[in-house]
Amino acid sequence: MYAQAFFVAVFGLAAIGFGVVVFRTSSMVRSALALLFSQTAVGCMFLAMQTEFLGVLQIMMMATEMSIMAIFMVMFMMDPGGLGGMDMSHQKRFSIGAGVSAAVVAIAVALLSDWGPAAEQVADAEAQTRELGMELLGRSMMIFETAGITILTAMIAATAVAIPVKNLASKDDKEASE
Amino acid sequence: MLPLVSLTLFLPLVGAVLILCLPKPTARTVHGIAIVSAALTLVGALAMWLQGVSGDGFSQVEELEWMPAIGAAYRVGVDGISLPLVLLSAVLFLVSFIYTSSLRDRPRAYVALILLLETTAIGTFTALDGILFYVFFEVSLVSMYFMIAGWGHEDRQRAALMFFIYTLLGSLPLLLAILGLYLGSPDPTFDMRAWIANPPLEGAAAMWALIAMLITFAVKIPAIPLHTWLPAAHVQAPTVGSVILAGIMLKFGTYGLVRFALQMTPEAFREAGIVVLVFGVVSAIYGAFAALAQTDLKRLVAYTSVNHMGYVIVGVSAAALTLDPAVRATALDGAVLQMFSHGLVTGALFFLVGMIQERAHTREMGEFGGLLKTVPLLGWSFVLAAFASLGLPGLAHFPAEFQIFLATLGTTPIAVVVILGIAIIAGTFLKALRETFLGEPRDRWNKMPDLSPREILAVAPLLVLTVATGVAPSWVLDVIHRTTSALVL
Amino acid sequence: MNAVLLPILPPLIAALAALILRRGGAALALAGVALSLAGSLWLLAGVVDGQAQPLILPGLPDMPLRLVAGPMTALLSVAVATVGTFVLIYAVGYMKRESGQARFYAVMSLFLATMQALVLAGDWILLLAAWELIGLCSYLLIGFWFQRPEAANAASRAFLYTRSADLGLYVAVFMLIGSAGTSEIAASLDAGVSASTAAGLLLLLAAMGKSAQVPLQDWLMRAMAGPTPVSALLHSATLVAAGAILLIRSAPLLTPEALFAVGLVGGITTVAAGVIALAERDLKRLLAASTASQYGLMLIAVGAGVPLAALLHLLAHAAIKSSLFLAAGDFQHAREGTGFDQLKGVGRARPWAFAGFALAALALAGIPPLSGFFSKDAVIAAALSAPGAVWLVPLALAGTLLTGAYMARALRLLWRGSGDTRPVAGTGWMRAGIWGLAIPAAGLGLAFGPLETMLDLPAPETAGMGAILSGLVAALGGLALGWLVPVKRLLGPAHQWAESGLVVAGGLTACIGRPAMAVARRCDRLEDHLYAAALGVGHAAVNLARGGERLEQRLYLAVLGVGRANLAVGRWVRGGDERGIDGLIFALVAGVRALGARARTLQSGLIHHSLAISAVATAVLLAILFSASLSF
Amino acid sequence: MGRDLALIIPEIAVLLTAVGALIAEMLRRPRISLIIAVIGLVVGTGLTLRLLGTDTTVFGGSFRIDTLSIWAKLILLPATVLAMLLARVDVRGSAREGTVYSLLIFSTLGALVLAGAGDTMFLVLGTLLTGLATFALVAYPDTDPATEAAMKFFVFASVTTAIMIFGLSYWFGASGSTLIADLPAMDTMPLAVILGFVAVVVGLGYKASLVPFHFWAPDAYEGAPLSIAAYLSVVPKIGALFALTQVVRDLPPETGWAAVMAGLAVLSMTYGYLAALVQDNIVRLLAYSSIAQSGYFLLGILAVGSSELALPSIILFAAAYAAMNLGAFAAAATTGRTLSDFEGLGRTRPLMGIAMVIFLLSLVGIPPLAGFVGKFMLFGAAIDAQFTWLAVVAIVNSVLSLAVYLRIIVPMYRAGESASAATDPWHGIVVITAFAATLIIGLAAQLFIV
Amino acid sequence: MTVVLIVALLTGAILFGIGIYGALSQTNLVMIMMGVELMLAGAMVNLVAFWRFLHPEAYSGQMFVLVVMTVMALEMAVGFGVAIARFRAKGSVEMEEAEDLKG
Repeated sequence: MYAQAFFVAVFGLAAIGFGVVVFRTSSMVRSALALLFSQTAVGCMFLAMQTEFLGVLQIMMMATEMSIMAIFMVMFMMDPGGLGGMDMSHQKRFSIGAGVSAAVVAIAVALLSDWGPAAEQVADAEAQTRELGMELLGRSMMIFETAGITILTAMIAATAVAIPVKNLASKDDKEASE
Repeated sequence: MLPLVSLTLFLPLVGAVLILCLPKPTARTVHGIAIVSAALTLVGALAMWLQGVSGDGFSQVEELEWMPAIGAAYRVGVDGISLPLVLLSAVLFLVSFIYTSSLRDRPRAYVALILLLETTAIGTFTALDGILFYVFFEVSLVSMYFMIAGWGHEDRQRAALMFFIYTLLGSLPLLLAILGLYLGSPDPTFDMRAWIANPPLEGAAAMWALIAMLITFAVKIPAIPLHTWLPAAHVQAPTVGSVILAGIMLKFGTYGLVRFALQMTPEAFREAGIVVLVFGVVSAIYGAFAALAQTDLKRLVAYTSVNHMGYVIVGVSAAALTLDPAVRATALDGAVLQMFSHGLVTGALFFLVGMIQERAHTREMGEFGGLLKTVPLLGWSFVLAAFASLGLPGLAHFPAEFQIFLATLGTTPIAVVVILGIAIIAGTFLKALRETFLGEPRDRWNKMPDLSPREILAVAPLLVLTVATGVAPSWVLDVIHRTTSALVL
Repeated sequence: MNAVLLPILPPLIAALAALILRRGGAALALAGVALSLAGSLWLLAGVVDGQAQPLILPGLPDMPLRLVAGPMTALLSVAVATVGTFVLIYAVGYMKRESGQARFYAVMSLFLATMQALVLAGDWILLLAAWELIGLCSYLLIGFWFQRPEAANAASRAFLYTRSADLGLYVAVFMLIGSAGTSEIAASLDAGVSASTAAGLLLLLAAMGKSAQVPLQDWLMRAMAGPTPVSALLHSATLVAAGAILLIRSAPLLTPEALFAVGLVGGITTVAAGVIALAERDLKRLLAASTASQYGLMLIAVGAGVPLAALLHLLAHAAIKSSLFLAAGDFQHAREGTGFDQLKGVGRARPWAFAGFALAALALAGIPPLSGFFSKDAVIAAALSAPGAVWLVPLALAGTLLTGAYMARALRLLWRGSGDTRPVAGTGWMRAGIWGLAIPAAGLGLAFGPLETMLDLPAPETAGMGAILSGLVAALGGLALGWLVPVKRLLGPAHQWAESGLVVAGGLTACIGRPAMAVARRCDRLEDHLYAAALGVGHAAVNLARGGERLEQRLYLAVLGVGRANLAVGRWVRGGDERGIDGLIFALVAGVRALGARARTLQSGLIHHSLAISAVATAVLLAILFSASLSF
Repeated sequence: MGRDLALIIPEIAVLLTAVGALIAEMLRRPRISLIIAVIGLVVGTGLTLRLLGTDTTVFGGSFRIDTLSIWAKLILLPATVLAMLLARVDVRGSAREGTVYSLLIFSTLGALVLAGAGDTMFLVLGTLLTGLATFALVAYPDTDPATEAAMKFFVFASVTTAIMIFGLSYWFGASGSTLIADLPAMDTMPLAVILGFVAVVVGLGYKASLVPFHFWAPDAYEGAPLSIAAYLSVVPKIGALFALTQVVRDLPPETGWAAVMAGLAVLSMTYGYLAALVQDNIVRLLAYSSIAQSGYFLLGILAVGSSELALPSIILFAAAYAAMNLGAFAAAATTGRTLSDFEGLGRTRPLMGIAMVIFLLSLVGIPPLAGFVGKFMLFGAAIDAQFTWLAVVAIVNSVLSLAVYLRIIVPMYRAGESASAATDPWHGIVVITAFAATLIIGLAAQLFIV
Repeated sequence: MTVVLIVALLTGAILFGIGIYGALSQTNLVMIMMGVELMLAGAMVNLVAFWRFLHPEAYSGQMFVLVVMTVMALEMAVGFGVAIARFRAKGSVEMEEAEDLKG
């Protein structure tokens, strides 16, 4: 029990620390890397909370995602190396306030609510995976399928936006010139 | 059995659709169709008249399911209060079409709008369903807006907008009241008969509903101080617009006052009756004084409407205040007959003013003089209408005003000061007659033509009915009285 | 067909026929009135013994119209028809050269018909209706020559005066119907309860208007702008008589207080109008003033509680005054005017007319055995018997004296001077009319006895020699004074005032008419101000909105903005009149638009601003909900 | 399971249609893509009719087949067809024309999922599905304004969705279930419920463009092609509002959600019309007007549970709103994007003028048009739920709205030559259909009240 | 109620707060997306903790985590699509430069 608490706390601190770093470097690549570490730490938290399937999934997915992100950084930043000290933020003070209050509200709700007795034991990883599979293809089948459709849509949409459109009706040329 | 009420109600609409569907009709065809459908409507109204009313509740009721889930239906029917107004509408619209048959400026849309207006007018008077009533009540507004905006005089856009916003703003409270009545009924329904039989609201709710209705109807009537749209709208409206506006659309307000305020929230009306009465008295006297000061003939006639409608308010509130059924019947007889008479008389007056304006392109009384010599027919018609308007016996307003005053004296003696209004109105019209029609004829107007056959056809029926109503009011009053005497509040 | 309709319908039909046919008006009107006369005589014959059944016509719900022929109403009907017949005969000659004959005869016939309806009315509503309609007819007749501004004004004035006074009748009728529960006159009378003093005073007001009693006498003098037959009819048996008839018929209803008021008004009028008549410089106006004075006498009789005397005087006066007017019309045609300067000596040139005039004048003065003697005698006797005799008798005697004086003055004027004249067309018709009425004017007194028995009304108790003698002395004295003493000396310092019609404080026009117009103009200006005020409100809103905008920029500018807003409101209120057409609504729309412009500045287009606002809103939402739930 | 599948046949049909349209596009047959899309949606509508009157759930309560979701299909599928026909004019001949059609259908599918959501996950996925497709549609013209619009839209969407998901995580913690129907069980933890509820309001409120989560809407509408703006203002919005209805249905009243709805309603109506009042760009004007109209929906939503009228009024107004708003956008598409383009429209093209007037008057709520009946019922529902003051505010706002719409109507009948942008027969068809629907819904409102 | 749950919830809340800060303060589209990722990560931590310590029998909690992961990935994908389109049209994905549409 205490071991669990320890690990959760450590990984949690890591996730938070790297999360802070994301917005404190002046290089996007570093931000992406920090985000990757943060997300990995979250994955580790999952593992520490005996949710192995999700933990592994999280770590794997984030690794991929963040590498893509890093590539994009290079594409869209004038300053891929992050050498200049330019500030990429605005309304900082308000944002800090908003972030702190959001966290405070969430913490307050977490602390003030009576969550009831905690479960001592959970099923082992194998059983969990089986149960999750049952859930996936049983009650949540439609959700699962919808998620699938959403992925399909995202693919189409992403391609549709990313590839330039030619010879659109003349009307939009007018708009472009406005 | 033919569904007479519905036939009468939708005949004009059929005419309008026909006119809009015809590909490029000539002006003659358009006016022809309009006159024929209005004439058929009049036939329908007369048939309804012959069927008469039973006195107990509504007669000739026609009902069709519409939205049974919420208790709304297509329900129409008449009683002694609405039947005269239906007849009035049919007559006024027919003569309006006759009058307007010389119009060549976009006649198709114009005539279609008026036909639509006729359906909504008759619909407002015959609807027995809260929603249906509101629908007709509002649609009339739209057609009138376009009539004024499209065919009015110099400053028409502004006047039309003023009219539209004012009356729409005014009518929204009615919507709330209707909803209140609906939700207050034990078995939610929009059936106005049920609301009348068992007024659904009581206490503060009823009072709020009443206040909402009073706002709506006060704008429409119009009562002081919500009347400021009226002179502007009248001055800018085309002649037929004025005729219909004053002759029929003002009655929406007074009719609603009786049908809704009095019949559906009787207790609250009794409590607030004295306030309403004061408004009526002030309206009547203020309207009379304002009319007296006018130099523009059309504005003058418009303000006399404020006066005459003030009497109706007085009559209705007297009916609400009294506990004696006989006095109440007298008050309501007078109020309803006053609506009918005002339609005839003011319709005729607006026609005549319109004819003068068409000839002279001015409405300033000071610029005329001695017209009785130049255009005797027009002049004498105006004299007759003016005397009718100032309440001379033998003409339409007398029996109505007499009963209103009689009932008022029997209920709230002090309110009979409102009778001063008839002396002021007399002064108003005498002044107008003297400046416009009497005195030395002016050379400027020597060439002015007298009434054409078309114009005679437009005005004569109104004048004949004015005299008929004045000499033998019983042909109308019998119908009205049958309902008002059986009225239970 | 009930006989009661006989006097009414023929003139009515004649009126309609004349309007529709537009020719032969005279013949139609004569036929109508003749039939009416026959009908009324028939009625009179029918009611000598017993009460006729009322005729019930449809009217208002529960309040049918009733016509009833009783002894008094039938008698009055005969009087109206008789006067009408001879006036119309006269008019044939008088109107020979006028245009608009159809209109004239139609309205005259209508006038007679409505008057018949008035006298025969069996319920208050019909009475009121006829009462108002004769007002209309007199408007149309006085304004017959509507192109003349003075005729147009006189007609309007006559109608407005009488109509305003009619409000009294309206309210009185409402009170009577209210107290009796029915509109039937007989029922009101039978109920035995007298109407309240208020109702009585209101009736008096109505009668004062119609009978031109002080202070409402002004219109009658001006009404002379109409054709003379109209004046004759108006003054003798129709419009002016209606007032007296109303009081005579409702006399049983009046309380002592109301009766006293009636008598007092009559007394004052008879003297005042007599003085005015004495000072007049126009024959027709003199006669008009005299009419008011004579009706004052009748009111004295009513006030004294002896309506019979009033009725008798009314009948006598009807014949006398109509013949006087008809004769005056004859002179008018001869000299093209009725001013005293024009009429000098006309009597010598028109002897027939003058003879009729003189006969009637003497009758009016009260010289025995002419009719006026008897009726005036009855009035004085009534005054003597009245509770307020101290007041009424001197006034009645003064009135008699004045009557003699002004009649003598008129006679003297007509007789003295050169007799040239121009030929007059239609003299024969006119002569017939004059004499047809002068004869009854002279001899009607002989019929008073039988009439009294037929009417069965209480007669004055002390019809002794005192009344006869004092009346006779006053009449003769008056005649002598009028003939011998110039009017200026007679009236002394009051002459000028009397000549202007005894106008007090600028007259009724100044007391009521002008204030009414002032109120009307005030209302009209209020209308403008309503717009302007609305405008002010709207623009104040606009300025406030603008002020708010500045507030956001800088605080001190906002202070300035409020100041400017105030200034602007001030400017708007001042300039409101010329921009008055702009209504509340437009101004409000403008104000709301300014608010909208403020609203759009939220939409900066920068997404982080938007997100920030959304975040704040979310926080607010959370805060509200949390605090609400925690306080549970 | 078979029963469950049978009940979601319309959704499956829509999905197949989208895929079909996509396949046709791959074969470079955009016309066929359009035809498939239209036929598929019509078939989907037809299949739905069979379900009318059903009230059940499928897949363990995660998806609801009830009045709301059935009517959502009946309203949104035809609306999508109309939007698609409008879009046809905008994108004809361009590359990947068919993609637009299939994205439209996918987005609609998302709205349908939202409207039937019985599970909080569907709230997330539905928002995402509609969102993803519409980002692409907004950015489709590939111009500066279009991409700017898409970018703002995207940022707003992702942030609000994240907030919603975070809040929903607390709902799961509190109830131990992701089903909305299990929400009443957690009244022991009011704070968590409130947090989750506010998060849902943020997430769905953005989609329904309720003030103060509306900021993206005017910009996105302006930057996007007009047809897409028309689509955005109708389909995703109605989906989100229906989802909100599904959520509050099961929410314990102690959370005070009704008051929140009332507050948002006031804000949306007032702010929407105020801002619309100063717009000269017709698209932005209509955007703000649609923000205000969302506020009216809330009148019905807050009465859910306390008034019988609530559900019918929401459905009826949704149908009316879809018809009149699509009509107004279509009419604007034939005329131009600024107010001055409308000058003289009523004189030069009287029929189009009449149609536009009808749409706008219906938006105001003039009887007997569709908008009137809808608003009337909404007011009734609000009054029935003891929110009379709100009905009064709504009515005052209707007056404000009159000023907004008269700004378009008045110049239409002034003298002037209206600009006539490319008028296409498709526009005509859409306008006529919407016109007929606006009239018919007003007169045959009974059909919508179940 | 255990300490671990509280620790996890604290972590989730703080991650969410950092995410909010990032989403509000960053000028670059991609950076904003990172903020959103962090917000979602916070939600996932919450969900897993709730599942583990309160409702281990309710696998819909795990399901939800899967859904959130999908959301993260898809938003990322489409976000990059939008970013590419924006970059092509304007040459930058700075939010400050996206202010042509307003009012």
